[in-house]
Amino acid sequence: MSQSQWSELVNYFRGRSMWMLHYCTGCGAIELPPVMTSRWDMERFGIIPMATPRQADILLITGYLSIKTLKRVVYTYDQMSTPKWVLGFGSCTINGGIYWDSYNVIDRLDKYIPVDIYIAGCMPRPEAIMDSFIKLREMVQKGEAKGYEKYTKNYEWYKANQDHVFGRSEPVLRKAEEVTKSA
Amino acid sequence: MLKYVKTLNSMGLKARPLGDWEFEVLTPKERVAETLSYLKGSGFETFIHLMCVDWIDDGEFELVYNVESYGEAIQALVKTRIPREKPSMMTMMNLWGLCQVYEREIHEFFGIKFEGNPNLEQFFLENWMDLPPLRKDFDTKEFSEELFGFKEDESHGIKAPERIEYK
Amino acid sequence: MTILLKLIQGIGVGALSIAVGLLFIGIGRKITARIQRRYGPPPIQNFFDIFKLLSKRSISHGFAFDLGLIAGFSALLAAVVFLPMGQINIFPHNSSLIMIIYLMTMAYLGMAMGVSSSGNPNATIGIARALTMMMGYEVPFAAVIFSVYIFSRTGSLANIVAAQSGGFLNWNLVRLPFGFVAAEIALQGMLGEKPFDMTIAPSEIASGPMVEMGGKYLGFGMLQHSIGLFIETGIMVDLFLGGASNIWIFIAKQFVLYFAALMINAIMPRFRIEEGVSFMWKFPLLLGVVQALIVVL
Amino acid sequence: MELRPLNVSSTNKRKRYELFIGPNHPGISGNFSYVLEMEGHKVADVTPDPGLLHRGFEKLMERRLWTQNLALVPRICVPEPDVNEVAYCMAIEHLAGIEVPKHAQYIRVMVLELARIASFLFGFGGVGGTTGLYTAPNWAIGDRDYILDLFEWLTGGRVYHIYQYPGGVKNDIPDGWLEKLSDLLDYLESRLPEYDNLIFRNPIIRDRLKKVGYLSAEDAIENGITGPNLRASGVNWDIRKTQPYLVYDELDFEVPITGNGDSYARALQRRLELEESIKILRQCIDQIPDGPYKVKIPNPFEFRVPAGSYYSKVESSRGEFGYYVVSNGDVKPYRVYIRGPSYSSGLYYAKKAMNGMRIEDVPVWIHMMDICPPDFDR
Repeated sequence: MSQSQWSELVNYFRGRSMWMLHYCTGCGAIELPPVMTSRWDMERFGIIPMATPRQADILLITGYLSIKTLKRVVYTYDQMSTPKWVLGFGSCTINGGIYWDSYNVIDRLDKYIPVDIYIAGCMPRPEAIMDSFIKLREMVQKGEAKGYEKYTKNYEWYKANQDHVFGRSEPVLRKAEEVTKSA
Repeated sequence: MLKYVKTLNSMGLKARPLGDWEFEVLTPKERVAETLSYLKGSGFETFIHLMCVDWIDDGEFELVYNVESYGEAIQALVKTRIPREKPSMMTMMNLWGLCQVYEREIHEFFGIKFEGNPNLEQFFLENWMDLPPLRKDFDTKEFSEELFGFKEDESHGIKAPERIEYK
Repeated sequence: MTILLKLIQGIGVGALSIAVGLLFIGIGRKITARIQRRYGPPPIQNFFDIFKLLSKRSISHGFAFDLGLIAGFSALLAAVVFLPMGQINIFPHNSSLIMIIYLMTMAYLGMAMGVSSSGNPNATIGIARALTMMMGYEVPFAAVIFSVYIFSRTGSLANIVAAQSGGFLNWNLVRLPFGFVAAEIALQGMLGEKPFDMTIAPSEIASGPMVEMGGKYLGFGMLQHSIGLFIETGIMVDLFLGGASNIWIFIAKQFVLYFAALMINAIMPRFRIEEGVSFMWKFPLLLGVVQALIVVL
Repeated sequence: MELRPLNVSSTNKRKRYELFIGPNHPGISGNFSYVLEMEGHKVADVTPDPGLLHRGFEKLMERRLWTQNLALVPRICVPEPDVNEVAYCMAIEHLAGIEVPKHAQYIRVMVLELARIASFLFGFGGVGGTTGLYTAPNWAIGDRDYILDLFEWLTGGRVYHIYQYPGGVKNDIPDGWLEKLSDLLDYLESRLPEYDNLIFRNPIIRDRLKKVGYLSAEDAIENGITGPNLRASGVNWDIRKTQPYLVYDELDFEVPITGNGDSYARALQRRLELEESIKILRQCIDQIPDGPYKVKIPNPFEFRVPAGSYYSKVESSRGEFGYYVVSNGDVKPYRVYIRGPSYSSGLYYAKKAMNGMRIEDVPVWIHMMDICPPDFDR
């Protein structure tokens, strides 16, 4: 068996068994229980929720990410073992969605971690979620979903973006000098 | 309900009914503790919420304590105004322990210092150095654009990742 | 020459036990899904999972972590060789029940060693629970084994099977009914099915011992689980269901036992750990002791 | 940017260690975290760590028009979004002096009660999920989906409906919807005995839940616990009865009081209230009068609410959901404060309740108190 045939076989099996991380980062998580349970039943496709990042293959970013959550998400993503994939759920991960002007919600997810598939909608219907799983399976089986390689290759860029948000050492807006020290 | 309004008025506070089951009391800052302990003593045992309004044009913060009496099904809103410069207020923790969390939240979002509250650390936000966000002079849009805005040229001197083209 | 033959046979039995165990779990997932009004995964889903897990890059947590898992896995592989299953019986004169149970305990201890070196408190709690639970179900099971020993006057599984030959009425299931019930409850605990799945309670301790295991390690964990399932149901078949004349009947009988465990699994929540142990030490132990007394008197 | 170390407490160096329940943990509801300081298997100290879902709603609402905010408010509490819309609209209507037609009020009651049932069914799933009875969530969430289907027919949205409007609702009930609703209620009632057998008559669940989180009536009042949790502690308090809003005073229903104060009582309370909600919905189907479904409000871009402030509240499936709305007569609200029912239980009372609790009871307590992080994170 040649190298490419072997990797094709591996990719086939990877696509048939994708485990997602049981982590609800935002309100899109409310549509996950219907997808998991009897009406849509994603276990048909070999997708089951796993308890810890070590065991998971897919990271679902279900909706908006506050700064605090983004930090946890980055840790989580770093803890997952390759190959791993990220699904961005809903408009909030694409451009901030309805929270585009909020002071605590990031606007664009793929600035911080690589995203393999975006699902549009607020919130995406279970059908859309299932469809994205099928699409991800196709991409994995064809060997196209390579977000994790992109992350390793451009780690400095992602890290700089992450640090821009987490590692603030001075106020973002100039006016903040007026903040009373007593407060 | 009217009896409470009458008693509070006789105490020299401004009270008036707002609806079928709601009345408000306007008190000066010093008399909040007195008013609340009177209300607690007369059956208003549940603390519903504490919130703050930033009246920037008046230069004042308005604090609203909401307490409820389950026995008589009445809600009382105790309102007080404090100056916006170096705002501070005494804690009501000795009346309701629950106030600790609400005061911590208001300290975080408005910058009001509560004297006597042992824990006023950051709660909802992390590593926040700007103006307290719910103040009227904090511009959330500008903040968001500054911190999260996507600028194509912002590459930190590092080559930005190439887009993967999917067929 | 015979040693070589035995070696090949041993490898074959190990592979068979893994395959059967994985298939059982797969079918079990499908059946559970149907009880839960779902469609369920294909029965061979577990093979996909294993293949994927073994192909993943994985993170080790030190030498003890690797060693513990390998020790556990190999102890189970060693145990399965001694299990008489139908006409397949590699060591017909040496299938001591005590040895199999000893090797299975080794597997748990190996896992405990590996997992506790990962340093995650969830894993430590999980493994503490696993060992506590083991104490829970081993006591009634020991009582049952004692009565079977006295009854059959032999310690070898092959001889116990031989003593049950000659029809349904000769099975220990009929002759030792209390013991069977006690052992069946203990089996539920051994398999880690609800209500005794506190070891890996995901909503409490985030899947317990497996919390730091990813990729290949989790794959070996799953393989270990499937062999364990095969051995535990296999012992029950040999002890109470009269063994089998060939391997297919043996597997079918195993599946019947697993199916019963699944049904209980689907409609039961889990015990707290101390409730689980005290439950084990009440009814199954009582039944086991009653059975032993009946046999002795 | 550092991970918090698993630090050893200085007071008791030998025994204590830190354990995180959440944010990435199957036992927590939503994106929220309790940092537990453990002593063996027992919890010694709890630090709630909220803000993982903080979106700054109160700030965002000050930047949007009165009616634009209708799209924002349902996103505050995801499992039961309609209470937000109704409470917000009620506050506007009170300030602007808008009289809502009877027909619309009945529709609102129906939407609220359907949402309540959906939320309770979700809660049944929580009972199962935390105790390992995975059949329960599978059944309950499957049944909840039928309700979402009805919502989709009525409002166009599965989860977020954005259906209420100051002065009424956005559109009238479609033809045949009430008959379908009636069928659904029959179906749900036929399912209830199965849930009873699976969950509430299960001896293990009963034993486990009864040992967890006893809350006395005095403590509940003192700590600001509202809703079903309060009633499970034996306090007869339901806003729908005592301070009726909408048309609840025209409907005949009872408020069950279980009164034992433990987690099982809280679960059972929700189960009994579900039956009452079905009763209310049946009455609504029979009694709903004809009439307009909304009053016309002026151009939304010029819609100014007179200056003033008002606290409107709605009994949600978790407790009192309140909106304190301040207007200064502008096209945008001056300040909106949202009082979520989980605030007091999740952020303050948890510290007291979890002390000395065992690790396996922590998720049970969280789910039986029905702590929903988005409503305090806002």
